[in-house]
Amino acid sequence: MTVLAIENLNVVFATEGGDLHALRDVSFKVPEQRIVGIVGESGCGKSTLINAILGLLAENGRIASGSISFEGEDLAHLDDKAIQDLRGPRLSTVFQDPMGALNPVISVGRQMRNIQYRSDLARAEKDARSIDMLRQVRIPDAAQALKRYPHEFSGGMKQRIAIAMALMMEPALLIADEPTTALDATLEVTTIELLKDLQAEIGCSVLFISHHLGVIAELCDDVVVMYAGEVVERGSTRQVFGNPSHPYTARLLDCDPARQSERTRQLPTIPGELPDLRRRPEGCIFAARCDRRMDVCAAIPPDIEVVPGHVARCFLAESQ
Amino acid sequence: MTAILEVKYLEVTFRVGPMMRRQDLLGVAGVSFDVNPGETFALVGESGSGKTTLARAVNGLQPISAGSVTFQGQRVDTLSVREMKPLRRDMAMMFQDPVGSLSPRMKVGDLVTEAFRIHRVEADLQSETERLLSLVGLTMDFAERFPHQLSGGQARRVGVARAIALNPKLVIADEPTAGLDVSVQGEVLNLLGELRERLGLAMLIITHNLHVVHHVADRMAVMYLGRFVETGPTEEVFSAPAHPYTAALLSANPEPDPDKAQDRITLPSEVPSLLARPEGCEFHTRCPWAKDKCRKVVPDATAINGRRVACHYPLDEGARPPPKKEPS
Amino acid sequence: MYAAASDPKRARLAAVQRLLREPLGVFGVTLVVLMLFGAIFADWLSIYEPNKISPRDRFQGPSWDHLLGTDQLGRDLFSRVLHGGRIALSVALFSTLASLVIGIVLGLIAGYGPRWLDNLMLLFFDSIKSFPTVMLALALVTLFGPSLTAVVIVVVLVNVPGYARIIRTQTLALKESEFVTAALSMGASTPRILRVHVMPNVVGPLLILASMDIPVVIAIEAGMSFLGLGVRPPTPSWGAILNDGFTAIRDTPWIVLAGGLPIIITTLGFTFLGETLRDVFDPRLKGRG
Amino acid sequence: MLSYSIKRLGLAVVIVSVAMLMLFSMIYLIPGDPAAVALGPRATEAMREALRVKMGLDQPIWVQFWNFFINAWQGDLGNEVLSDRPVATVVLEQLPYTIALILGGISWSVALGIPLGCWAAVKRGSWADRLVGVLSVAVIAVPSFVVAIYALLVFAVTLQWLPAIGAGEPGDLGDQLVHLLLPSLAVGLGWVGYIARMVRASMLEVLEAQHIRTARAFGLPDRMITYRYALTIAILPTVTLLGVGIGQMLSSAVFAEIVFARPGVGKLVYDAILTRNYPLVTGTVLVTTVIFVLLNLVADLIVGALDPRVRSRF
Repeated sequence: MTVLAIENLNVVFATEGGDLHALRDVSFKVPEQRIVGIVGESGCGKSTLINAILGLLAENGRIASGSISFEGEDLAHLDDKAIQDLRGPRLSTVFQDPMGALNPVISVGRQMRNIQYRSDLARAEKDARSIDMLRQVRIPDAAQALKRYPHEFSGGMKQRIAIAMALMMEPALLIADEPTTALDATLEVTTIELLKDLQAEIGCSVLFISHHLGVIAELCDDVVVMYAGEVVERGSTRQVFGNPSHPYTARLLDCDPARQSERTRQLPTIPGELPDLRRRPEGCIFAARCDRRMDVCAAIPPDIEVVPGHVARCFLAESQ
Repeated sequence: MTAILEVKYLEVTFRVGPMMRRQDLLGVAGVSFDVNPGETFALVGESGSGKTTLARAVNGLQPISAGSVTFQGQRVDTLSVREMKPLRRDMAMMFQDPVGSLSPRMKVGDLVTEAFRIHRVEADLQSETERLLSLVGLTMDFAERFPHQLSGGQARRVGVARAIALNPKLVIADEPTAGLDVSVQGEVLNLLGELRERLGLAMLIITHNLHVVHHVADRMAVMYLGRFVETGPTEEVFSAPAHPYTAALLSANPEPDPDKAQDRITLPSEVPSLLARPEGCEFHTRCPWAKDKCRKVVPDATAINGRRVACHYPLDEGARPPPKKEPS
Repeated sequence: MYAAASDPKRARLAAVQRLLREPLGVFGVTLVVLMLFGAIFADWLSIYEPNKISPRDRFQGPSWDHLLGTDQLGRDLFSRVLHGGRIALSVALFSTLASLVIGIVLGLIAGYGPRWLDNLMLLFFDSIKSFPTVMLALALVTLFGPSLTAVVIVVVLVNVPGYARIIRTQTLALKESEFVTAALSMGASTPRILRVHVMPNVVGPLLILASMDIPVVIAIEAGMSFLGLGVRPPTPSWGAILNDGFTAIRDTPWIVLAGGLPIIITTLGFTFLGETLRDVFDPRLKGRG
Repeated sequence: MLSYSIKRLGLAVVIVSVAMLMLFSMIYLIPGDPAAVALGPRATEAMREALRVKMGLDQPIWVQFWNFFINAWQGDLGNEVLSDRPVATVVLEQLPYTIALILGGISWSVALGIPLGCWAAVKRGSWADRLVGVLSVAVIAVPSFVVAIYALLVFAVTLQWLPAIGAGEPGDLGDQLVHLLLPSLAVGLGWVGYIARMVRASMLEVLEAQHIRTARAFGLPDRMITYRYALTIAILPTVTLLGVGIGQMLSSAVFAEIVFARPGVGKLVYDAILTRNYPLVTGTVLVTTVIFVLLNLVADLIVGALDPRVRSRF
């Protein structure tokens, strides 16, 4: 069963300098009970993708074509009210910044109760559920925590509270947008382990966005590599990290200093800049920075299936 | 060889809290280290560890409450702003935010030559701009740009050019890779390494990113709550961390390889407040190996295999993985 | 991220073009230019001496001879309105400029100086602001007697605490910013930091806010003159004309119209212009003040 | 919260004290001999000397200030010149009229301004938003005394719907309310604009905030997000603004009271200036200043009560 299937999604923003083609022909699937990671550097379109799924694109943005099918419904063509009904109970989100994610003037308990506004439970029962969730994310003294305000918690705790809120309605899909980036390394690992445990317990799928390759490798079953608004490679984490078939993936993995176990004075880099998405190059999106560029790269490369489930958008990728 | 920078028992105190309940907070709690000419020394720690405060204290931007800072044989912590000024030609500092550390209404050309103007150095600024930009791999077109028109990597290069403008002996770099994508981090680190070789710079790098340290630093110190928990040659610290906190930090940086077994050391609870420092070993509240002695007795820094480690029970190879414990 | 390289001159030009594309901006510019034109060329445009008393012509309604009618002394209101514009605009410009200079200096001192001085200055700013504007004006007039100087002093006293506070807050923020710390670590002196790194970043937004205060200043001048505490008769001022008309409002309403309409036109013009300027140049300031 | 309130109250006391100091130095700087001014040209030197001693003018300046300061804090603002009645009594007699006027002005501008601002923010970019924007700016721009005069001209003189002058028959509440309509229109009109604009701007800022995005991502209904999540925060700057605003309305009230010939502190101080009744001038200015500072204090305390972040900072 597939929870989320995105097919040929194109998103365009109207800007002063012309149309900005933020996402081009993005396709991937999130199967049931799997954790899918999206990797990419700044400007790769991760945030736009999440906003498109949640129906929260900025006013000047629109889905030009393609479909986002979530549990059989196409989110790209659903009206606002219908998407709003899905958000929360079926589709939930944790955002990057733990400091700003919670309303500063409403107590944690009341915010958690508000999230359960669709349920008929009595107030005390809702609070009991909230306390239960806070215990699950290891907030000490959970009953007391309900009365407190967000600024009274540390950054790591706020992020765990946000996770508790997101998972409270037991959604089918949790979108986690760089949930650990703002945290210190030692906090990051505990948060990731927590997320993993909760996912197994609730049995939801997770779409995990991060620029941190190590975290993706550790947490995710599948991985989607994005560059400048395109999916350049996708497959199981083992396939993609073990046999990177798009030059960008390969170079990105090389760049991670964690991969160089030997000390080196000359670290690998990817020279060049992101293309201007208002004037998207005709052919392969990575061609300008690619050291294996060929003449054919002036055309858009096809999605080549290296092995079943492992796809790369590059002429060099070979089916095995 | 005499050290270019010598820091002894340095302490920095902050006064915090509202007027009635003012408290003293020890941001840096007595650290000592030195940096030799041409050497790269790294300070590693997570947020709140005091590493940035320490760097600012070394640079004279932060008054110190005890200890001493000696630069090129001269005590600098006792100097006035005016007396300190000539020394600043030899000690440059780079700040965390690549774009934010550049004055927003100045052009790149004026930014890279600002040191010449401040120190009234006679020079052909036009050709100096050209020299400095080419040193950091930027073309002259950039001289006319404003900071907000630069990418993170480009802004960082401008920051490097500013720092090396007057050929300093020591460069202090606070999180040189902060805010940069992985594919650009390498560029900046390579550039720093190259300049170091070419100009014989000594460097003090402050970072939370252990992998960065691994590739650029000769020696390193790990900070926790304003103290050094472990100091030593980078290679050795990486191959066999002796302090549990160092070990935890190392294991907290997963490698991008799903097949690698991760012997993860998970630290329970969070970093204690600097206003409520734990008794005994200050790391015991999070240490998976903590014993009774750790809760009561403050460990001294002891020399182990050319390193200094502040731990009662330093790890050797056999001590891992940590004892399983219920998460608290 | 996608910022195209563009030099500030072209950006400024583009901003002016955008200003002229905003209908309200154009409306504001037109009104302001109209009033400025009238004030500058008041001598040419007016047929009559603004202060010439002509008892035979008193209380005449608007006509081709007297476009806006005449007042109780038979003075031509159109001429008086034009000359009143001179007073209003020159008071507004001069006192705004004076408040800006004083405000910037005090703000920089408070923001960059020692803590105790900052606290002391803040206390004074707050105390001055704790007088309701008109009450402060009234108290000052008892001190200086009714005059234009009193008006200017009132405006400066009313504006300076606000301007100084804005400059102070921004200076404090900039003082902690990395680029100022970076300049400090390079050994830059305090004057250099203030001149090169702080001033250019704080003055721009303040100029826009000050341009939006011009209508307020015009209102203060007119209001004080209306109460007979501003310009001394027979000097023409919009507020004074309003006062003349107010005493005779039941029988000769055109006098208050002649006095009030230019106030409305000018304040509207400057406000629309200022609002549009702010939106075009500095959208972050939207909705402040 | 308690320590915050105490601290804020302390600040208010200090501000009032400094304001007193300023006011005192102002009186001291008035050119000429206050006794001579008060008694007029026909007084003898002996009479002036007697008054000088009575007013304490023969004492050193710091003693004079200290007496003024102590007396003022005890509510003794001296006696006014014409009838020799205590200034405090005279001012307190007039105060209710002004308070009624300001309450009238503030209540209708709040009642109209807050919903308009909310509406504009929610309908951001629509014609409704633009209309509210232009109208707010326009009503802010036009000075209140011009509004007062024109309102008088249109509704009282030309149309004769509403009474032109006075505060109404004492004891006749209906008549007093009718007399309040035009003046409160004049003092409140600009504030409709201020409040609408402030509410709109802070609503837009809050609606952009990350926690609002999170609330949307949890599927909370729009009404709950707008009114319970956004407005509760967006209202805070408006409360502060109102504290300042009511104080500034004291200024508009001066004009409204003169134009509509209403009793009140504005009219009182204006007449006092014309008759050079200085003790009355300084007394009134001081009373209004204290009111202004108190209102700001109340506004800050309300913000403190509504915002847990402010509470915990102290």
